[in-house]
Amino acid sequence: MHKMIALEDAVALIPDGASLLIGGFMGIGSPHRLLGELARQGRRNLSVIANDTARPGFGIGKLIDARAIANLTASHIGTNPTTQQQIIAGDLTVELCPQGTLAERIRAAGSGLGGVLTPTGLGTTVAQGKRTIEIDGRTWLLDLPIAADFALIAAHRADYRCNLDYAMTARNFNPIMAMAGRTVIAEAAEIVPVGVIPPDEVITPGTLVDHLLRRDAANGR
Amino acid sequence: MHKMIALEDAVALIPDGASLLIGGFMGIGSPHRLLGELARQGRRNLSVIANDTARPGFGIGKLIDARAIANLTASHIGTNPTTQQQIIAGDLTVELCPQGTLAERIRAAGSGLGGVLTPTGLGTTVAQGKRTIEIDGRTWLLDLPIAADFALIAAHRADYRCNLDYAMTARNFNPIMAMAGRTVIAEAAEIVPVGVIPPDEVITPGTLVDHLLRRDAANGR
Amino acid sequence: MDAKELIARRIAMELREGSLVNLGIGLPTLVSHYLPPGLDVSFQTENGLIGVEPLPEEGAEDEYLSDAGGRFIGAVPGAASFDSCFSFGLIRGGHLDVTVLGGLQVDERGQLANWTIPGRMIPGMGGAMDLVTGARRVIVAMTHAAKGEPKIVRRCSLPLTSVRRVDLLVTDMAVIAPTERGLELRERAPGIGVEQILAATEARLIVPDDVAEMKLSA
Amino acid sequence: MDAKELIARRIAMELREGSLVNLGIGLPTLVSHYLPPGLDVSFQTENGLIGVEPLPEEGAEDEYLSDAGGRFIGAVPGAASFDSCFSFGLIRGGHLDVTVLGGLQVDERGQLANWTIPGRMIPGMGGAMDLVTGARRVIVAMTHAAKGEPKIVRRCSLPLTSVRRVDLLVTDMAVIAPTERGLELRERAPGIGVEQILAATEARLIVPDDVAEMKLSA
Repeated sequence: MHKMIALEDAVALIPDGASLLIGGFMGIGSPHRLLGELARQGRRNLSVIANDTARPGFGIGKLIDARAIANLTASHIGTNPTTQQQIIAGDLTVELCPQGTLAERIRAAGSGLGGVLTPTGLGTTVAQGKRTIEIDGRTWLLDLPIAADFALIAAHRADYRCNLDYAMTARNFNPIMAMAGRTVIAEAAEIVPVGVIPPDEVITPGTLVDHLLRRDAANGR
Repeated sequence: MHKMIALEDAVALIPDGASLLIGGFMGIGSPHRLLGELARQGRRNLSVIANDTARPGFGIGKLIDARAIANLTASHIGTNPTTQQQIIAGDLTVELCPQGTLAERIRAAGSGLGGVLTPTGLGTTVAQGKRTIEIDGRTWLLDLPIAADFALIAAHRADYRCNLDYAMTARNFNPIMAMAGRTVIAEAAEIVPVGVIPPDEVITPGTLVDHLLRRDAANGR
Repeated sequence: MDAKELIARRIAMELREGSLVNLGIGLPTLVSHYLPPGLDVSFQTENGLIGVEPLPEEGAEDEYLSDAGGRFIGAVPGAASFDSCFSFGLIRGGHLDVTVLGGLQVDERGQLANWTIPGRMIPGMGGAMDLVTGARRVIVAMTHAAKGEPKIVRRCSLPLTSVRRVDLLVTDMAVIAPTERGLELRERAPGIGVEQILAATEARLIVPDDVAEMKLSA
Repeated sequence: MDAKELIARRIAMELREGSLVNLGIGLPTLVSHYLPPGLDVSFQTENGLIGVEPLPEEGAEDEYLSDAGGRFIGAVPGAASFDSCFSFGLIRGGHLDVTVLGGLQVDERGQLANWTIPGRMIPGMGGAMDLVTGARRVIVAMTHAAKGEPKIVRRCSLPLTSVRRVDLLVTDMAVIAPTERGLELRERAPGIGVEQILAATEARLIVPDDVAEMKLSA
């Protein structure tokens, strides 16, 4: 299986209007090369599911700057004033979702589960329009799975078989999203021979990864 | 925090009639020292949740041999004829649960979720007496969380702060159960200084572990 | 070639480059012996590993590494281990390309019974229900009949493993594809005629004009 | 001592040996500076780490290690990192002993609003709703009033973070415990009288005969 792909070609796979799960938390652990190239190629009308939009000029903030996103599902947008401006201007619609619920919804999609039964958000504005399920006298909010056309993820290391690991808090949503994208495109800070990442330290098995970005001359993040 | 405990004292914490989540798969990754001592101390009437009962004389099979278990929730008991005999004799009741559903039910309990919405078992005998939930025209089986008084888990290494890792397929149910026992008792093949297990390789953070078995002269498994 | 080898060789032909495959205990495990040369396939064991290989030699057993039957196995370079939730997330979430399982009965709806014979055998379903429900492709490997009793029946009398229609059924006599229209006879084993297959089958089979002989892996 | 330090020192007294604690961004983060000597407490950041410590010195930033505000942090020996599902499993599953968060309003039911001011501020709830719903103990750290406007009110006018009753409210004027019976005034800040507290509070307070002065950590 040859899965290595040039940055430009990887991003060319993603059409206007695609839905994207994008890893990272305030830009920590985001797929910065993919995000930069998406903006450069002028992709439009994307539906993005991510924890946040980082800040202008950084991480998913680059897609916001490029006005590439039409719909956003996130837990937090407070750190990016441009995101807020686009929402107020009506150029961007946003669904705010509690962070733990967001993570579980993505996991449910990737794991073949029908939904998430959570106490979080019950009785708040987040529960509006959602079903509740009563079980043995206790009420739970039913939140629905979130899958997407693509998952764009950032790993610390990838081996030649696309097994991935992550570093510290850069792990965050990445491994969960790697289960929930119909096509998974990964970039890694390092590419290492098979065996360098021992079996017990692999977080995302390579079979989940469809494409791994090639190293290239301008491999900056 | 001093969490080290002698084997005998750890098992003395567990009363007759307690419910126990027990890690391991066919005895691979089972807490063999705890199981041996539970049998030796003659514990009775236990409710055990585990993938299987291994085989006579091995793993959870030791509790079966000692007639310590009154109720069992498992996915598979076919490898232990003594388990089957006790069921047929009416000495042991068993709830069979698909393995993936069993894992998710334990995870739901440990993660504060209200249940599991799975397609597994729909339309089969496993679905009898269970609720189904229809979501956007598709039907899901609602399986309920499983917590227990104790989780007995086996790690590969533990550090002084009780951070745990696991080896190969000995991981199986252990880390999931470490989230779902009200009291978590762990045993480890090796106890290592803090820092030997790097943050990215810790699977069960030490804050989840209440007691860690001391090494002792007869540390056999 | 005995029946098991025939079945395993035929199923090996079904595996595609780059796929993730789970082989059940027993006959299905044999499939890995007959992979076309150079085919890159990864094998999962549901107790927590991608990258299963047979134990390379006696004495190399790792007490922490077994298959779903508790037998010691090896792991290929680039293997990955994980917990039971993750493992079944792979299975249920559509990340497992193929599962190969044994069968007790398959019926005209393409439904499989393979986990219990009430009153006689209560082993439990293990991972079978999740595998049959969740895998992208379910291939059943079984003998066509058991002691003269047909196993391919009109309607399963044994408890179902899943209501999901399986994708392919490979026996020592035939390859049969369950479809919306019913069970289609696709291939016959070397030296076996269509009449013999029909005689050994309780279910109605859809028989095309020409039933090719099984293609087998080397 | 300024208001923030006072609040942080008082909350530090609430932390117990061996507990797992999540400190919100801003004022709550200060709590870690005032731990009683020798107290063994672990700090979680919900973006994926147990074992948070402040960045030991400038220049030691790890581009892969931040707190939930995106600021670079350090990690203690024996830290553990994990993904977002696991992190919120800890929170929702009752494994987080204490969360300390800021507040916009707390009301007589003990309910907290701290994530949005409709029409003015739409930052999103981040992890706040999960933290307030799931932590074993929720401590709110906030100034007693904002520009003369009471923040401890009869009924929150701002959208709630959770319907769960918080466990303790520590302000620059008082320590208040929400209970089934209502808001109980427990302690007053040094130099602050009960009358001053009542005047700055819209909610009805249950006032015992003797209101002790705040105990503060060193």
